[in-house]
Amino acid sequence: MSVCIDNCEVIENSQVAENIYFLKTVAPNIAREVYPGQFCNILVSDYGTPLLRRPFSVAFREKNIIGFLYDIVGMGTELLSKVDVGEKISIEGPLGNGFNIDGSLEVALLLGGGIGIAPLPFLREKLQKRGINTLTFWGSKTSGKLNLSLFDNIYFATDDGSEGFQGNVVESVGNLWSSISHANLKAYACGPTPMLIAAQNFFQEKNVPLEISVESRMACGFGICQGCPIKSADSDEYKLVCKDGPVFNSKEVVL
Amino acid sequence: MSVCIDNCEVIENSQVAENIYFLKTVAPNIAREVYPGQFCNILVSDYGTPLLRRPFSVAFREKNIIGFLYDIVGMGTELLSKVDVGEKISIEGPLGNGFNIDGSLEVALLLGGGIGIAPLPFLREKLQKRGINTLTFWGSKTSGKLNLSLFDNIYFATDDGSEGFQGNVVESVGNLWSSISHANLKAYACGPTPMLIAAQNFFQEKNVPLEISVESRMACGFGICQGCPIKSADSDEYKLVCKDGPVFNSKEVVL
Amino acid sequence: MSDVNLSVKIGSLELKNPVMLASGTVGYGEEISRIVDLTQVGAIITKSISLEPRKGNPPERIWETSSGMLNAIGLANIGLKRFVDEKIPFLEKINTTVICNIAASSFDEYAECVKSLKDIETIKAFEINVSCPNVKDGGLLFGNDINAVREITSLLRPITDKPLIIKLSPNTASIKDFAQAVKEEGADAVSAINTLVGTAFNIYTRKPRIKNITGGLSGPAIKPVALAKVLEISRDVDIPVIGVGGISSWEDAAEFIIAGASAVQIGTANFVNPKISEEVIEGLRSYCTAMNISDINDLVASYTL
Amino acid sequence: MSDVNLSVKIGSLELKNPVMLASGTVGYGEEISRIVDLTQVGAIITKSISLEPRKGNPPERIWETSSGMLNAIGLANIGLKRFVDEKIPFLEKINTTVICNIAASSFDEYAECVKSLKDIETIKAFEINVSCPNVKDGGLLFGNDINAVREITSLLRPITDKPLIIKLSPNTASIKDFAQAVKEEGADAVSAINTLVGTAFNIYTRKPRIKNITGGLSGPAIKPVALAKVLEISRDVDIPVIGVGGISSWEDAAEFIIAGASAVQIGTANFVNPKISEEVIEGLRSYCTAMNISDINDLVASYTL
Ligand SMILES: Cc1cc2nc3c(=O)[nH]c(=O)nc-3n(C[C@H](O)[C@H](O)[C@H](O)COP(=O)(O)OP(=O)(O)OC[C@H]3O[C@@H](n4cnc5c(N)ncnc54)[C@H](O)[C@@H]3O)c2cc1C
Ligand SMILES: Cc1cc2nc3c(=O)[nH]c(=O)nc-3n(C[C@H](O)[C@H](O)[C@H](O)COP(=O)(O)OP(=O)(O)OC[C@H]3O[C@@H](n4cnc5c(N)ncnc54)[C@H](O)[C@@H]3O)c2cc1C
Ligand SMILES: Cc1cc2nc3c(=O)[nH]c(=O)nc-3n(C[C@H](O)[C@H](O)[C@H](O)COP(=O)(O)O)c2cc1C
Ligand SMILES: Cc1cc2nc3c(=O)[nH]c(=O)nc-3n(C[C@H](O)[C@H](O)[C@H](O)COP(=O)(O)O)c2cc1C
Ligand code: FES
Ligand code: FES
Repeated sequence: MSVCIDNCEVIENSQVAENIYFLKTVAPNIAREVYPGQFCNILVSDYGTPLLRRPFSVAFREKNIIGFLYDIVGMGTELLSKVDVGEKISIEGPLGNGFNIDGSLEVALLLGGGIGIAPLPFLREKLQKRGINTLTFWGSKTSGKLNLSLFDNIYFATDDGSEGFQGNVVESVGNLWSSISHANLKAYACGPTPMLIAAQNFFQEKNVPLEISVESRMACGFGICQGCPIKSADSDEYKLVCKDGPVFNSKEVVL
Repeated sequence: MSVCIDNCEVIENSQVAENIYFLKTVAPNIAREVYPGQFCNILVSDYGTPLLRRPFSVAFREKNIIGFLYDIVGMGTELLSKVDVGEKISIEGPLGNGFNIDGSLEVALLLGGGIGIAPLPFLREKLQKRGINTLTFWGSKTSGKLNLSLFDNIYFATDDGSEGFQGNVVESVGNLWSSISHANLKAYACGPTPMLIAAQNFFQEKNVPLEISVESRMACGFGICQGCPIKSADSDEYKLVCKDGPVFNSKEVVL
Repeated sequence: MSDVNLSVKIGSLELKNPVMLASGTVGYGEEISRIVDLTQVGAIITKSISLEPRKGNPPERIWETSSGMLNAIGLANIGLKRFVDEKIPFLEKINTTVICNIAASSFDEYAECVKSLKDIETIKAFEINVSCPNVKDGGLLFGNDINAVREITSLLRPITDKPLIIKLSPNTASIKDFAQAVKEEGADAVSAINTLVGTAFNIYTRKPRIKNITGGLSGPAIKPVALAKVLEISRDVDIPVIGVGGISSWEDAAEFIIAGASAVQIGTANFVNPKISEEVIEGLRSYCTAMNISDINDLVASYTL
Repeated sequence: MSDVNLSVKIGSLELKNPVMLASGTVGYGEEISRIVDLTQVGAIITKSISLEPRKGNPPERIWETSSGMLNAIGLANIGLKRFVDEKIPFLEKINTTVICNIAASSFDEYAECVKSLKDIETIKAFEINVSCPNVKDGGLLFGNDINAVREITSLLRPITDKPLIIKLSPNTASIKDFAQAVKEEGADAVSAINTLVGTAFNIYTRKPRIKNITGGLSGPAIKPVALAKVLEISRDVDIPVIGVGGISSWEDAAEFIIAGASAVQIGTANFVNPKISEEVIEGLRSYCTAMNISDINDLVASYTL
């Protein structure tokens, strides 16, 4: 398993929803290796500010191209949104461990909360290629359609009910639960911690295996700084989000 | 005398010679006040790196527009060159003391070395408006025509003789000396220190008054940090380049 | 929305708000008054004054570093007499609270400066610079020696009733011991921090970027260090702390106040944005309103560790 | 163009070049070896090892600041036994010079660690972390107490013939006294500097950004301070100095060497660009060639003040 650091040409960097940008870059070395749930560490400025790279899940892969979905939340993402098509940015990856697709899996539930939707399109594509049925649920505060085919066939849940189910994304799964096939089911979730906890509780009760992609502040992103600990469920130790995760079996870690 | 800090729209930022960029901005408050030889302090990044503003002489003024000529020499000027037309940048000015135009002046010699040409077009325009004859000399390493009408009617000097006089700019003045009127003459020079020293020697010998625009690293640019001292010729004290200069009578300071 | 009380007290000194302009970064107020309305700030602190004028160090005096700058101005100042004759009249006129910063190279000089200035009404408090790292005999030696700092404080305390603020050096292992010492000698407050000692070299000439060899590091780069020093004092010593070091936004100012500062000073940021103090004051006001804090004094040292 | 000699000696330790990877910023070499060719670097310095494993501090452990970062990892490490069993075999294999960094909470623990590790051939030298500011009983207390640092050195010196490098804390007024002290006790070199103590607060929760309250500041922000400490030691104490603090380019490395460092360590920059060490080595080589320096040792402390 090797990690690349490449200067990748940006071929798209546009707003696709109110708070979401889509970044597409030519990154053959990373594209060749990456699998869903892994992330890349992007240097958003060549001038030293911000100092550290920013981690983003890979949302899209097609041949030698990888794509990211991101939210503008601070200086790093603001600077990233200003990168022009044709410019090059330094991308390090693929990093971390991605989602596991068990051999027996027949139906996969994909739950995204807010920008936590990011890793799911790539995962969904992979699942579908393997012939696994996928149901994708996306929860957000309010409606704000995505101008992107990546997001076809999605069950929406909005806090204000302005689109789809009114309520959170886990509740929207619950709402459809009777119609969701129960055999060889597995759930995958990515989003803010309260959502992940809700998903943990829900699927634990239903006895459905759940994998979660968690976040943490990171310095290195590949296991050398020990900056990204998460409590292990079965011992007093810490796991590292960047190296042991960011995808964990939801029973492995304490949120 | 008041100093403004305005967010000014960039209306041009293009390369006009191999090493020279021309930046034009809408800056009504500064344009109203500024006179030749004064400078502005430009914030080249909103993200804190580089930390300090960068000083640039005003090269051009037309109604509410001011323009700058700059060289890319480091991070700050590199970032400045990346500002797109339509973006806004924070400009502080006008700062410092500009060139003095004595009432009796009839012929003015303007000498620029390298990017030291920057303040001269604005000075020349002012002189010409007052009906004063101007002769502009510009020295640079090698030829590299300026794609800018600001630079019409210039005597070129190049180190390699690839254009105009072969030699430095002061020598090129010397070369024409016999044909230059001597009555009520004054010289203005801006450029690297060795050039200014050569000019000092030359005009001192000819008994022609000389004003020079000098450079110094600056932190504040308006007299509060004391970071930009230059030795005074007539006492053991320092003058401040930003506040007492950047234009000095060449006999006032020790280069 | 009710009005937020931003006024604070440092000893007997009342300030309309906790935002001051730091010594050496506003001169004597004249130049910056053309850009910012000085009547709005809590106080301005003069460039360090010494008994005799100092012409300062030869150039280069400054060098920019990552998110910071080095300076070795060498305490260039016009000296006490010219300060009184030329600057006080202006300062009187502009109707702002003036704190006079004093730097000296001997105990006697400190005492003499305070004696000569104590009756000037315009000067509302003294800030004693024991920590300037630039001038050998007035800088590091005093500032890093707890006994010297203690002695200076005990020497100056009887001379004036005006608030006495000791500005501490960060170039020490335990700043709280210094704060404790000056508290015991009757100082009204401490300012923390002065600049960190730093340097830079030109790799082609192999000469220091600053003629004085080392300079004082200031700016956002040092903010975490300054904040830790403020917290260290605030946790252990019962004396008002004036926080200074890298403050460039109202958020930074709020951070210092939360960490224990009763007031803050803005230094290097004035160079980048001379209007910063107004923005910080307005920002603090809105923040307090949003956080339902009616008195900024309630924010001081309000951390939960 | 003749070849430039980049090899340097630190005591009896020969390094193929002066560029090392700093403790705590390369783990035990495994992860970073997937990105960079570790056989090219002068040495790698392990994460601090203690006698028993330490799980480290709870999150958050890191926070980014202007041109820097705070960390309070809490010396998380797998402990001496697992280090020997699990990491040494890998380190043996990769054919790079390994320096083992040791952190301990008592004199005895330091001694025991060195005793247990001294015969492991793969370990070519020891770097003693007396300065980590994160763990109360093993950090600040030792690092800022000159007598403790002296005692640790004199305790460890007789235990091993391998080079003993003492890593000094910058959180002190006079680092040269520490360098002098460890020199007198027979240390082969000092590393300067470890991180500066810093903190940051969330102004909405009013909690520290780092669970441990304070953390160690590293990165470009501290470069001027580190450089001044290296210069301070180099001017006054005759002991090899290994420069560390904010190095992010070959120019930075050259600056440290000119200021007196016999070798350098790269820390935080590895996080941003794990290939940085290779770039620094190549950059130093080209620089020496361009400057007509045939032996990098001629660059060490070659400043003109
Ligand atoms: C493995 C991983 C995958 C991620 N994938 C994506 C993605 O696909 N799309 C996306 O938009 N974001 C993703 N994130 C979050 C993204 O890294 C942060 O939003 C980004 O680093 C913020 O940088 P900034 O400079 O804009 O904000 P900052 O100024 O650094 O911070 C602004 C806000 O963002 C939060 N934040 C900052 N860094 C992180 C972090 N590392 N983890 C969590 N929260 C953070 C802060 O708490 C703060 O509220 C991911 C994070 C991780 C750890
Ligand atoms: C009053 C004044 C007017 C100026 N007018 C112009 C102008 O019209 N056009 C123009 O191109 N430049 C002008 N300069 C110089 C300009 O300010 C610098 O080139 C610029 O600040 C460099 O910034 P940087 O970040 O790109 O380079 P840095 O990375 O800061 O430095 C790169 C190089 O530039 C030199 N340099 C940096 N700052 C200064 C400075 N303040 N003075 C002199 N040299 C410096 C350094 O020695 C170094 O060699 C002027 C400077 C002053 C003081
Ligand atoms: C150019 C400059 C000059 C300074 N001069 C003085 C001084 O004369 N007296 C003093 O006590 N502090 C002086 N300082 C220190 C500042 O008052 C302040 O303590 C320090 O810069 C840290 O704050 P900052 O990071 O906001 O600048 C000076 C700082 C700078 C940058
Ligand atoms: C995340 C992190 C962990 C560190 N862990 C250690 C450690 O275990 N032992 C040690 O001696 N130094 C440790 N350091 C300090 C570095 O080795 C180095 O001295 C410091 O970071 C300054 O260098 P830099 O600015 O290049 O990072 C650590 C630094 C960082 C950033
Ligand atoms: S971010 Fe460095 S170990 Fe995870
Ligand atoms: S640059 Fe600050 S006084 Fe001149």
